[in-house]
Amino acid sequence: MIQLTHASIDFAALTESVRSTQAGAVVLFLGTVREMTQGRQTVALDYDAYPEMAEAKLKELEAEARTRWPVIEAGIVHRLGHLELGDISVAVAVSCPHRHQAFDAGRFLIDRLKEVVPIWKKENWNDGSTEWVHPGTDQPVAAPSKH
Amino acid sequence: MIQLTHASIDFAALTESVRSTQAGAVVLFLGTVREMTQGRQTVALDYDAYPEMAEAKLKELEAEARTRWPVIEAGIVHRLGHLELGDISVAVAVSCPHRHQAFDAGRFLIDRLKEVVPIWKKENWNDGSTEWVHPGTDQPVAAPSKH
Amino acid sequence: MKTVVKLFARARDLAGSPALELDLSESATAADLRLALGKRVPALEPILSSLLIAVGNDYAAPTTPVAGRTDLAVFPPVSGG
Amino acid sequence: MKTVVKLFARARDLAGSPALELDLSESATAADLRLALGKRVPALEPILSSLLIAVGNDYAAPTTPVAGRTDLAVFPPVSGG
Repeated sequence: MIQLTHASIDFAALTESVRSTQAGAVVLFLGTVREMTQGRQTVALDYDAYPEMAEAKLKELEAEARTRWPVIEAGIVHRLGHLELGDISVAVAVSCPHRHQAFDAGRFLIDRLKEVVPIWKKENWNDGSTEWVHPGTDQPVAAPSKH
Repeated sequence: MIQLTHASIDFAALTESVRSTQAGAVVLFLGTVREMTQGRQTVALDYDAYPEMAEAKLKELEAEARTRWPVIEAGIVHRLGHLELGDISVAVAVSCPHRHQAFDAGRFLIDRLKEVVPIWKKENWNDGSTEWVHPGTDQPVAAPSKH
Repeated sequence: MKTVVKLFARARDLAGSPALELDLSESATAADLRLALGKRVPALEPILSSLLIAVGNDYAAPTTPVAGRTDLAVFPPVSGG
Repeated sequence: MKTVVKLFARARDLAGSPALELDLSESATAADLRLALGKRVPALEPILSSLLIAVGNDYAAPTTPVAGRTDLAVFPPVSGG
């Protein structure tokens, strides 16, 4: 399942959807809104996307993972819109016959997602300012937050 | 949370229990009963444990993970007794500020669990035979199954 | 020829619009599009060199043709997850 | 001295009992316990060298004293997960 959603992510349903009697291992990754980033305090995040391309890239990543590991099932859900502290921004679930395959595939999916999928987050700092996070650009303020 | 249980593992509750606004990343690992192992067909597994020592070792592993990674919360639940195909035998959940920490800590916990925690599984093969899985011992039949 | 480009995130904020119409030559490449954007919206200058250009669902190389495409997008480095 | 040892998994099945009482010297070590087990239960011979010995919640070295302990356990390599 590849999905962009403005609703809360149901990680339990996503995890159930990848379970299989062919799999001995399931790995779930959740990205959650962290309060502190390099000493600065976040009160909320806003996520925006280029939806058509983002969904296409997510499908490409799943396909690439399947060429590299014996993935039984995989699912990626990314939330968009306004997220509060602790909210789940992204969930990646993958099942494989053996555990190291599932760990490697899951890590690959979230690492590549953060590199190539056109989704952006905007920090809402506790001083009332907001700031798009664009890694590598010459931003006036802090370094980008990362999970 | 460290727990041995004969009941179904509620992985969603375990995952919720490690979420935190201090964490940007949660990793959940599930071990599930796989049907095929090196060409042989499993119909069920029976898990036995030395409970006092198993719980002590799980607590040691969590403590060691906390010395190696900035773990916010961690939980490990292992099921005992009779498990059918697809059932969850073990769940490991860990939250950390950043994702690679959570992946590394989660993988460490399940890898070490399989090495040192006194829990054993008995295969119930589809030919009606049963067989304890004891890695490294000279067993008459197949190699041990692994996740 | 008139070519519409979608903008996202800080690029959209700096341009003040989710899309721009540019006038490009028929042989225009992604590199030409970047130059045309900088001229059209001077406010994009601080991030112009880091902007990514997408043609359809793929990232464009500097030499990728863009003229006449109806599925162009320009945006800063991504930060999902 | 009489020393009770718990058994698990295939060791318990081979011995036909979840615990055994052995007679060990007062200076007996884990290595001595292993030998005594082999003599007491010949059926354990195929896995005797691979059996793990626990004293309390810790794995014993061959030289670890065991006599008089009330928290001894013997079992084959683990396979949880």
